[in-house]
Formats: sequence, C-alpha cells, structure tokens
Amino acid sequence: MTADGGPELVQLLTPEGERVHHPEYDVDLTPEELRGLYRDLVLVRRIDAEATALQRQGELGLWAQLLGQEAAQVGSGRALRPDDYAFPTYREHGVAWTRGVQPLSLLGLFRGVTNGGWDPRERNFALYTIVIGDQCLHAVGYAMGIQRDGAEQAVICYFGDGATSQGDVNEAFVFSAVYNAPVVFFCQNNQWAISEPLERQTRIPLYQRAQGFGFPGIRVDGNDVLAVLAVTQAALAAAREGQGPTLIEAFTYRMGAHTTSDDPTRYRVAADLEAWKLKDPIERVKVHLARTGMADAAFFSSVEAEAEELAVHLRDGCRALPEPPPTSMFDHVYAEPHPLVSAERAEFERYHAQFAGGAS
Amino acid sequence: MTADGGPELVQLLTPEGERVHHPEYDVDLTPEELRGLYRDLVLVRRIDAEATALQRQGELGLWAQLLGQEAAQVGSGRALRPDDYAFPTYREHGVAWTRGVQPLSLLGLFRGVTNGGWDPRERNFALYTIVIGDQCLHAVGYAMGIQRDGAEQAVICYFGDGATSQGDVNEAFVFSAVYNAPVVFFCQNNQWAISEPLERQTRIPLYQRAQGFGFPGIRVDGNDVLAVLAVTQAALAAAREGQGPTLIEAFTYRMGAHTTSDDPTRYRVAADLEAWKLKDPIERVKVHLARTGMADAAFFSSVEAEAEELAVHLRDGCRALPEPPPTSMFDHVYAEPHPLVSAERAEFERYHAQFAGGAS
Amino acid sequence: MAVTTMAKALNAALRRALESDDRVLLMGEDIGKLGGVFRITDGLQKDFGESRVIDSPLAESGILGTAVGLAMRGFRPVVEIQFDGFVYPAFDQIVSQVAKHHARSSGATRMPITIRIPYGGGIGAVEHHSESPEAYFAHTAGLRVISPSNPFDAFVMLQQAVASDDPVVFLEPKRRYWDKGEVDVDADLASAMSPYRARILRDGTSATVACYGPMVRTCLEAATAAETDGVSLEVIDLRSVSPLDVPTVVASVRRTGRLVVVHEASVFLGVGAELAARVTEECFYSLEAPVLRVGGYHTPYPPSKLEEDYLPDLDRVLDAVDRALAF
Amino acid sequence: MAVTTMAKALNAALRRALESDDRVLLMGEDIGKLGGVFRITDGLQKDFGESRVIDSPLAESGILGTAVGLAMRGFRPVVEIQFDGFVYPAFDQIVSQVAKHHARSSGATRMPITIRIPYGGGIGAVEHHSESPEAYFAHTAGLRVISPSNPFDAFVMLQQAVASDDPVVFLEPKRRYWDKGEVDVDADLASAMSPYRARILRDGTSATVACYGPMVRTCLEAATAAETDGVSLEVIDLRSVSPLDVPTVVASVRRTGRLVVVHEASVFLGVGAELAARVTEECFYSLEAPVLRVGGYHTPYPPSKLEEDYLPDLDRVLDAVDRALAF
Ligand SMILES: Cc1ncc(C[n+]2csc(CCOP(=O)(O)OP(=O)(O)O)c2C)c(N)n1
Ligand SMILES: Cc1ncc(C[n+]2csc(CCOP(=O)(O)OP(=O)(O)O)c2C)c(N)n1
Ligand SMILES: [Mg+2]
Ligand SMILES: [Mg+2]
Repeated sequence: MTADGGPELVQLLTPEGERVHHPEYDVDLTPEELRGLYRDLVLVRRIDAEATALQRQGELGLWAQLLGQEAAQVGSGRALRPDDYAFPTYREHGVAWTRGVQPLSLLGLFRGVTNGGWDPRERNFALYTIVIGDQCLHAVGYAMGIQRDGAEQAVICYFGDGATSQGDVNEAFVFSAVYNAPVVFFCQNNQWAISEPLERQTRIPLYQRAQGFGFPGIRVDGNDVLAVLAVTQAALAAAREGQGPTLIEAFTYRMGAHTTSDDPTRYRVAADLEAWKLKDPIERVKVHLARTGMADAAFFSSVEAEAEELAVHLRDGCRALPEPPPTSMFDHVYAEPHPLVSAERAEFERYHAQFAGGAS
Repeated sequence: MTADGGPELVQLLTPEGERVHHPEYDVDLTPEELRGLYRDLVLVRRIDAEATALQRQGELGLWAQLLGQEAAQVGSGRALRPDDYAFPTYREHGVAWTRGVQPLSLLGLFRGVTNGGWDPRERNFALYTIVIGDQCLHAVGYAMGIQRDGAEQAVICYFGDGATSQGDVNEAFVFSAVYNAPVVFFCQNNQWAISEPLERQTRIPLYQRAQGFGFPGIRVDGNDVLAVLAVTQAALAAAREGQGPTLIEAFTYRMGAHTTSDDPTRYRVAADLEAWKLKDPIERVKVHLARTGMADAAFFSSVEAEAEELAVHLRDGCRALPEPPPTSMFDHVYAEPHPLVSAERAEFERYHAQFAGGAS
Repeated sequence: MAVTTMAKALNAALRRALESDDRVLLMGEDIGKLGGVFRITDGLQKDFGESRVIDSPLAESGILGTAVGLAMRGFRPVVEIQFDGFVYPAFDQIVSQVAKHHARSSGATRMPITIRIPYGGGIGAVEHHSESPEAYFAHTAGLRVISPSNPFDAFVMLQQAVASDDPVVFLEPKRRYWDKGEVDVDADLASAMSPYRARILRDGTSATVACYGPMVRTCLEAATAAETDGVSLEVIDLRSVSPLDVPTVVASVRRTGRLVVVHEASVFLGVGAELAARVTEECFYSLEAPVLRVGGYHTPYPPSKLEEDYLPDLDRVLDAVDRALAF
Repeated sequence: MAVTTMAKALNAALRRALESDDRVLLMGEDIGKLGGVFRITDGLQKDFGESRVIDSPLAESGILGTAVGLAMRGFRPVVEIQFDGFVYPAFDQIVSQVAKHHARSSGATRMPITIRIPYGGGIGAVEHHSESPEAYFAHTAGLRVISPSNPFDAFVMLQQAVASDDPVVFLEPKRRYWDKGEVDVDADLASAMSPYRARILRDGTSATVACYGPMVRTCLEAATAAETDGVSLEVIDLRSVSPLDVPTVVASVRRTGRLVVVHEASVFLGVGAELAARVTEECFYSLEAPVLRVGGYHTPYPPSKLEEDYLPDLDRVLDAVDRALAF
C-alpha cells in the first residue's frame, strides 16, 4: 500500500498550502468561509488538547484523541446540512463541533457521568458508539427511514480503518446498496486500529471495498479540509438525489495515542509521526490563508484567543459537570414502568436510607 | 444484472453440448474422465431425487434439493485433491458424493437421527452447516492451519448467493485476504435465497465482491461441469501455491424448491424454470458424449442402471438407519466428564425406568 | 369472536398494527411474497407495499441494526427472525444497542422494536430450528420478553408489543401456530390485560404449575390428567418472562404450597431458576416443597427423533408434581 | 513460589502453554506487539512468532469462527476478546458452533478453544468495558465457564483451560489483574485441583457466602468485617460457574443453614438464581433462610461515577447476610 495515499488521492490543498485543482472535485469558498474552516480546525484541536489535559489531571477517565484528524472531521462535518444526520464513533469530536453539539457535553461520557451526553435529535448527531461498527447499520436504517419519508436528506456514518473488518460494517454496505439508501460511509483511515496497522485489516486500499458492493468509493486526502469538504458534499448530494451510497476513505493519520490509556511507542516508530507532521491539516490552511492574504495576524491571534477561552470554558465546565444521582441508573432502562426495576430501585433506596445521609 | 450470466461467464461446454474454448481456462480430459463426470452428475441427481421422494413418503423430515446444481457441485468437488478440505452448506450432496462420503449418511440429518452424520476427518468433508455463512470462517481458520503446518493443501468453502449478505462471510473474506489463506470461496448463485431473488442481496454480480477485498473473483457457468472443474482447479492450485483466496461465483439456478417445505410457486414464475431447463447441466454432457462418440447407448444405460441400484440402496438404507438411543443426547455434549450432564442423564434414566420397558 | 389459529391471529394482529399506525414497518427474510416461512405475514406486502413490508438481505445483524436506525427516525419496526437459532448473529445489536439505547440517551431515543421469533421445538425440524433462547434475552436489562400461548393472547399481545415504546422480544411458540382458539378481532386494545401480567388458567389447590408459550397446553393437559388422580393443579400462564409477574405466582404458591416451573429451555439458568429463587424468597414459610423445575437438558437440542425425549411432556410434569407432593 | 500479579500469572500461564504444546495458538486484537490492552500477552509474539501469536483483524466473529477451523485442523486456539462487551458479535459462532460442534460430530471434532475475556467492572471504564456476561455462556450447553479470583488460580486454571478438550470461556476479573499473590510457577498441572471444583477459602458457621472472580476478595473482606460482629462466614470461591460445584456448596449450607450468593452480573437470571434453585432443592430442610442474592441491578452497567453504587461491595454483602440471619 502506498504510504502517501497514492495517485488516487483527491487533494485540493497541498501540505505546503498550495491550492491545486482536481478534475472532478472542487469547492468555491469565500475568504470568510475559509477562515471559518481554519477557526473550526483550531478550536477542535484545542478541545482535543484540553480534554487530553483534563484526562491527565484525573478529571476524565479516558479521552479518545483526534489529533491529526481535524480536517477529515471538520471538512466532512461542514459538508452536512442541518437536517442531514451523522453517526459518529467515539472520536468524532470535530464532527460534533460542526454540528453545534456543546463541546462540554462530549466530556460526560469520558468523565463517567453519563453513557450518552446529548440529545441526538437536537443536532441530528447520534450518540457516540463504542462497539466498533454497530453504528453503520443504524446509519443505513436511518437512511431507509429518510427514503420512506420521501425527504431530501442524507446520512453520514463515521468509522475507522479497523472497523472495516467487522461483519456489521459490511452488512451495512450490503443493505445500503440493495436499498440504494442515502448514506455516505466516511472511513477515517488513520492507519491504525489501536496497535494494529492497516495491513491487519486489508491488503488493498480501503476505498476500493465499495466496488465489491457496487457503489463508488473514493480516497481523499484526509488532512486536506477542502478536499474532504468537496468530496463529502458531492457524495451527500448524490445520496440526497437518490444515487445511493458512497464510501469515502479519508487518508489520514492518528498523531496521538489511540486513547489516553494507550502507549503507541510499543508498536510504532517515531519516524512515521514525523513524516505525518509535515502533512498537518491545520498548518496548510494557515499558510494558504496567510499567503493569499485572506487572513492576517490579527485574525490568527483572535482565533487563538477564542481557543484559549474555549479551553477555560471546558476546564471549568468539566469540573462542574453534575454527577448523576445514584438512582438515575434506574431511570431510563425502560420507557414504560417495569416492576423489577421499580423494586430494585426501592430496595436500593431502602438500603441506602440505613446510612447517615443516605444516597439520593 | 444479466440473466444469462453476462460476457464474463466462463464456459467450456455450451448448453447445446458444444465444446468451446476460453482464453484462460481449459481442461484436458480423457473420454473416461468425461464419462466419469457424466456418471457423477447422473448419480448425484438420482440421490437427490430419491431423497426428495423419501421425504414425500415421510421417511425424511426435510430435504434440501440440489436439482440444477449438479455441475457446480461435481465440477468443483472433482477439482479437489483428497487432502484438500471442503466446507459445505446443507445442500452439497453432490460435493459429498465426489468426496466419497456415503450417500446414506447424508440422510441422517434430514431423517432426524443425528445432527451430523459422518466423521469429517475421514473424507476431509466438514459437517453440513445450517446457520448461513458460519462455515466460511471455519474454512478460513482451517486454511490458516494449513499455512501453519506448511502443507500444500487447499480449502474450498461453499455458500449461496443469500449468504453473501452475512457479516461472517465478509469477515471470512477479510481474514483470508489479510492472511493470504489457501481457500477457495465457492458461491453457488442459484438466483434465490428461499423466496428472495438475487436483487435482495446485491446490485452487482457477486463475483465482483472479491475485488473489494483484494482477491480475484470469477464467474463461471455453474451448469457447465467442465468450466467449473477448470476454474476450480486453477483457483485451488493458486491457493496451494500461496497465492491466497479466490471467489468463484457459479452462476446456476435452483430448479427445485428451496427445501421440501418450500412452495416456490408463491414467489417465482414458471417461465424462468423453463428457460433454465434448456441449460440443464446433465443434458449438455450427454449430448457432447454422444455426439463425439465418447459414449454409446450401452454406457448411458449402464449409468441408468447404476442410478437405479443406488436409489434402491438409499431407499432400503434410509428405513434401516438406526434410531439413536434417547440417552445418546447426553453422550458428546462435552469431551470430558461433566457433572450436570451426568446427573441429568441419571435422572433421565431413573425417570424412564419407572415405565414398563423403560428407555435405554 | 371467531375461531382461528395462532398463525392467523398473529397475521391479523400485524395487519391491525400496520393499519393503525403508519410508522409501523415489517422487516425480515422472506416475509414479502412468501409471507414468511410460517406465513405469518401472508398477504401483508401485497396490501401494504414493499416499503412497509420489507424483504431484507440475509443478515440478522443487518435486520436489527437497521431497525435501530429506523427507530431513531421514528419508525416502529417489527422484525421477524426466521427461526430461534438464527437470532444469534444479531445478538450484539440486540444486547448492546436495542436494549441499551434508551438508557444511554437518558430517554431521548426510544426503541419501539418488536423482535418476533418463532421458537421452541416439537415440529420435527433440523438443528437450530427448535431452540428456546428466552433466558439470554430475559437476563438482558432493557428488553422485554413475552410469549403467548393461545390465539387470543397472540392477537392481543403482538399488538401490545408493537405499541410498546420498549423493545419487546416476542416469542412465538411455533408448534402451537396451528392450534385453534377464539379470537375477538375487534377486541379493544386499551382495555386488554397487560402483557406483563400472568394469567391463572385453571384454579387448583394441590400445587401450582407455572409455564409459558408452548408448555401451557402441555401443563393444562397435565392438570386434566392429574384431576383424575385427585390432584388439583393451579396452572399459571406467565405470558411474560421479563418482567416476571412474581406477585401472581407468589399469591398462588401461598395457597398451594408447591410450585413446579415448566419450560422447554434448558433448566440450567433457565427462567425457572429465577422464578424458583424469587418465589422461595417470598414464600419461604409457605412452601411445603422446594420449587421443582421441568425443562430441557443441558445438551444441544437433539435430533428430531429424540425431541420427544428431550421436551417436557405431560408425564414429566406430573412426575415433578408427584415429587413435589411427596416432599 | 513467587509473589506476582494476576496479570503476570496469566502471562506466565500462556507462556507455559505455548511452550508445552506447539499446537497452542494465541489470537486476538492487539495481542502482538502491544501485548494486549492489559499486557496479558506481553512478549509472547516476540518469543513465539507471528504465526503462533496472531494479531487478528478487528472482528470478533472472525476470531471465533477461524478458531473453530483451526481447532478442526488440530490446533488449540486461545483467543482474547478485548473486553466483555465486545464478545457479542461472536455470540453466534460461540453458541451455534464452538459449543455444539463436538456433539454434532458425535465426538469426532473437538473444540479445545479457550476464550479469554477480561470481565467485570470497577476500573472506571466507559460503557461496554465492565460487563459480566457469564450467565449467557453458562446457560449454553457445550461450554465450560470458569473464573479465577487470585494469581495462583489464574496461573493454574488458564493452563487447565488450554489443556481441556472442551471449549472454555475463561473470565478474567480485570479489576483484580493487579492483585498480588503467591504463584508456584513450577506447579505440576497434573496434581492440580480440578478447575470445576469450588474451594472453601474460609470456614465459618453462621452463613455461607458463595462467589467467584472479582467478588471473592470483596466477600473475604466482608467475612473479616463480619467476624468483628461475631458473625462467622464461610466463603466459597466457586471458581467455575459451568459446571457449578453444587455438592461443595450444599455440604457447606447443610452446616451453616444459610447461603448468600454474590456476583457482579445482574441478579435477574444470573448464576445466583441457578445456585439458589439447586441448593434450595437439595437443602430444603437445612435452610434456615431463603438463599439471598447480591448482584448487579437490572439496568445497563451505569456510567463509571455510579459503578460503586451498582457493584456489590462489602456492605451490601453484609446487609444480605444480616437479612439471612434475621430470617
Ligand atoms: C466490537 C469491538 N471490538 C473491540 C473494541 C475495542 N477497540 C476500541 S477502538 C479499537 C480500534 C478501532 O480502530 P479503528 O476502527 O481504526 O478506529 P480508530 O480508533 O483508529 O479511530 C478497538 C479494537 C471495540 N470497541 N469494539
Ligand atoms: C443465519 C441464518 N438465517 C436464516 C436461515 C434460514 N435460511 C435457511 S436457507 C436460507 C436461504 C439461503 O440462501 P442461499 O445462501 O442463497 O443458499 P441456497 O439455499 O439458495 O443454496 C435461509 C434464509 C439460516 N439457515 N441461517
Ligand atoms: Mg484507525
Ligand atoms: Mg441461493
């Protein structure tokens, strides 16, 4: 496999910040929109860095870092319309940001105060899914629902390179192809599934998987926010227009550890990381903005300031996240009354009432 | 999808019995070998017909007919070497025949006297697998074992068009590709999964699925025993030589019901069946043998006589199949002693001892 | 009131569900033109169209996983698993997603999914076609698990399952599909008994027999036979295995002093274990004998020629009753 | 004899298994260079090679399904499921194939597969990383299900599991991975106690407490605390949940008259239900109180800030003991 993504890689902005053209894909953004993307990238990276720090400080039990995948997430997330629907894994903090999900609400899961964290309906952004691949079928089911409602909406489904080995992901390919469902499969190939390199999951580029199911697959430079935006917009438009599914492979790199529990020095060489640093998704946009005069120093420092503010907000907010009352675990097991859960809750309350203060 | 299999279909013997050439695949058989294949086809069809009749007579609870799929099974089965290993579904009576499995032992499962019926190790022919797709992973695991033993053997795995939708089958594709395992995936596309036509499983020809996983896929005329033999021999040889997996799609047609419990008139039109009758897998071999003078009337009637004998053997043997003693259900739950099973067996015996005669 | 089979009653229930709520969808293998291998969905695709009665690809995880997405979109999917032994490929989606989505979302996302599974043995089938997987689901928080024993309950309970905002595993006793009974097809759902309540089908004084699904008829027959020996059995159709209607059983056991639980599933960690443990806890001083259990053995379901030896029958129920009475 | 952690003891056991039988293979996600997320396979790929310590694609059904094929070829696969909550995608292969192959083939095909699963809670993890799925496997005929509670048992029992000709679900109490204990790494396997026998860890007279895996330490601590109140608890480490060593528990209950069963899994249809039902049946006249159960609630495993409220702890065990004594 080509370490640089190969000739099939769609790119609109080189690592050096040069705007290039592609025969099939393009975006036409105003300077303001470009600055907006830059701002997204910086803020998303900052959320990630702050959450990582909060984990180190013991405020979070775990954090799944997105470092290096900002462009893949912001580019695809910004391609969505508000009424499109996104199904994330556990790492799509950048997509969450583009959907308008409160960054603070992303922390709850990792702090252990909730298994969810937000109402999926509010921003058409599903809850994080931890079981690898499960959400791909949910995405297809949701897309089948859109078809039945006759709506002009699309679904995007995120998953990793490792996930492509799961039966459920492949079943999602089957169902979406057979029903021609309006869904975009967005695979962030960050080259690693924890400690396993891509070669443990496939021997050909992942975007080619789609061919086997009869729908288009495309490989995009996942560190190029413009290319990702362009490619995702096109795929979503095709889905909305009834052309069915597309698989997008965003070729990128997990620059951090798998999660804060992971130690990548055990399984990968530092040189790779250095090579990928040269392809940083934010740097190239910054260079491009600066070189073309679309942004000046004042803009860059205003974004920095905003990032700083966001970090403070996260820091303070994280510590203030309310702990759920113990009895809340009984609350939503069922939507309708359930005698066993009621009895166990009562027993729980009786038991805790014995102790001074008791549990709520 | 092309109803006739399309231009990609490998064919060596036309429905009219004409021997044609293919740029890539060929077989060079002696007249005796050709007659042998004819004999296989006729006997296998007869086994199937007799078992179907036995079901109608109440001797079997069920039978999964192979009518129309004889060439796919005999051609691929005869491509195997004795030390290759085959993993069937529940319909591979023809493959079983080529492996030398006693036809009578196929009936046990359908008569309800066993959940198995033969010792898989004797003929390198696994037990029938009823859960759709499960055996594909077993086949890959077995092939991984061959690799570890440094043996020059290959595995063939049978499954249907419907099975291609199962997660497990696609995981088998992933594992075999990643490990380059010596396995041939042999998909009998008989156009139906019970009542569901191929379109419910895929929107492109099934052999193309392999492309998505990075190994070759090929579509062969499943009613052409010579083409199936040639293509399977080539794929098995490649596997043995370390070239990894191949997917063969044998394009054929289920001429009978799904099983004796099924009523295909509810979901398919008679005209299809008529069209496929013209492509009968046996007729074309007979015409070819007769036309080329490789076989005469005496040969054909000797095969008929042999088939008749086999039918009688099955009929008599089926009725004589021993019923398992009731306590046999406790016999092989575990390989090592298990107190619960022992206790239940003792209780079972105590209980039955109460009645006159008792259970064994 | 009309006399009909359980199969027809289930068909009528699905028809009513499709008619009364256009968010109800059916999905499964062969449920369209074929009407399902047991014809439970017979004619429904013809009348409600392919978009509401959906023949799915052959993939159970796919069926349940897309059902989750459809539920998130506001549909009420009713999925058919062709046979009990084929539900396991969907186990992850059922246990980790269907069962937990509602809690995970703090109530935001409901999972009104009905999982219909023809289950149990007695029809002379090959392997994987006769299993009783209810304990797996009953042990799983977030799921409800119910099973009708007769056409009337089948008709009402299936509609109740579809109308429920919780996921319901709806276990259809396939060997009772052709049993007949009276069904009031105009029955008002609102006034129907909760599907989670057990029903005393026969009053008795000597011992209580609790059962569900396919074993109900067997136990009723056992009670009739016992009567001739002067033994009066109270027969309770549990109807729901999760939740279990413990109070109804406890009240009965307080009267009779003895309990026998009967199901086809393996006794070891079967539903009977839970009922035995709970009833013993609540009736410790009224029990005159330990709760006895009659069920399948700790073996795979045997080949069909042996299923009569494997499945609890009238005699095995009476044997357990005798043992309970002898205590 | 050396003092070591359970994690290290398990590693040593795998090393011994790989050394002593070249048909033993390890397979799983991240078990190679990384040594598994808990480092249980640390260093093994380096020493035994990629062909015997196999990093698998990310697919649990694939892992178990290929293990079946490897077993048919005469290998003894030891597979690692990364966390309890990720075993469900493999459920079909485990229940329909691994568990049933031997019976289906009338003994011709053995399935000497060990399925290692770090299980249980208490480590502050996110969803799906703290579950206790043992009841699903224990209810499944054809499987054996065992769980060590200390480094020594971990060392011996894992080797016994690998050496067994039956499939063994080997549940590793992940929150006890770092507990230390004495391990005799030269211990002779042949003379070791059967893994299917329970062990009385502490004699007592007031009541019996039966537990396994992660709860053993909790129950021993409870027994120590109870002692100061003059309550003498007999603590039994069941070690195996399928088969259950009922005779050992029954003999104890005959002496103490009371039984409390403790596990992390949901009480409803948990292993405690089966033990309660069986012990009650066999000790009907010696029980002075119903068997009481302490375990998880009928809820999904809660977010980690609530896990202390969810998991049985010393106080909840003592509360149940008090209730049993008060009967
Ligand atoms: C079914 C399942 N198996 C195992 C895991 C443990 N696990 C969490 S993340 C991960 C690797 C995922 O790799 P990939 O799909 O490439 O996504 P990435 O983490 O790189 O974004 C694994 C094995 C899981 N969450 N779910
Ligand atoms: C997991 C599973 N789901 C459902 C079934 C029920 N079933 C038996 S055969 C069959 C259709 C199989 O179609 P295909 O794979 O094309 O093979 P064919 O029967 O045509 O040879 C179905 C749905 C099953 N055996 N296993
Ligand atoms: Mg990855
Ligand atoms: Mg087919």
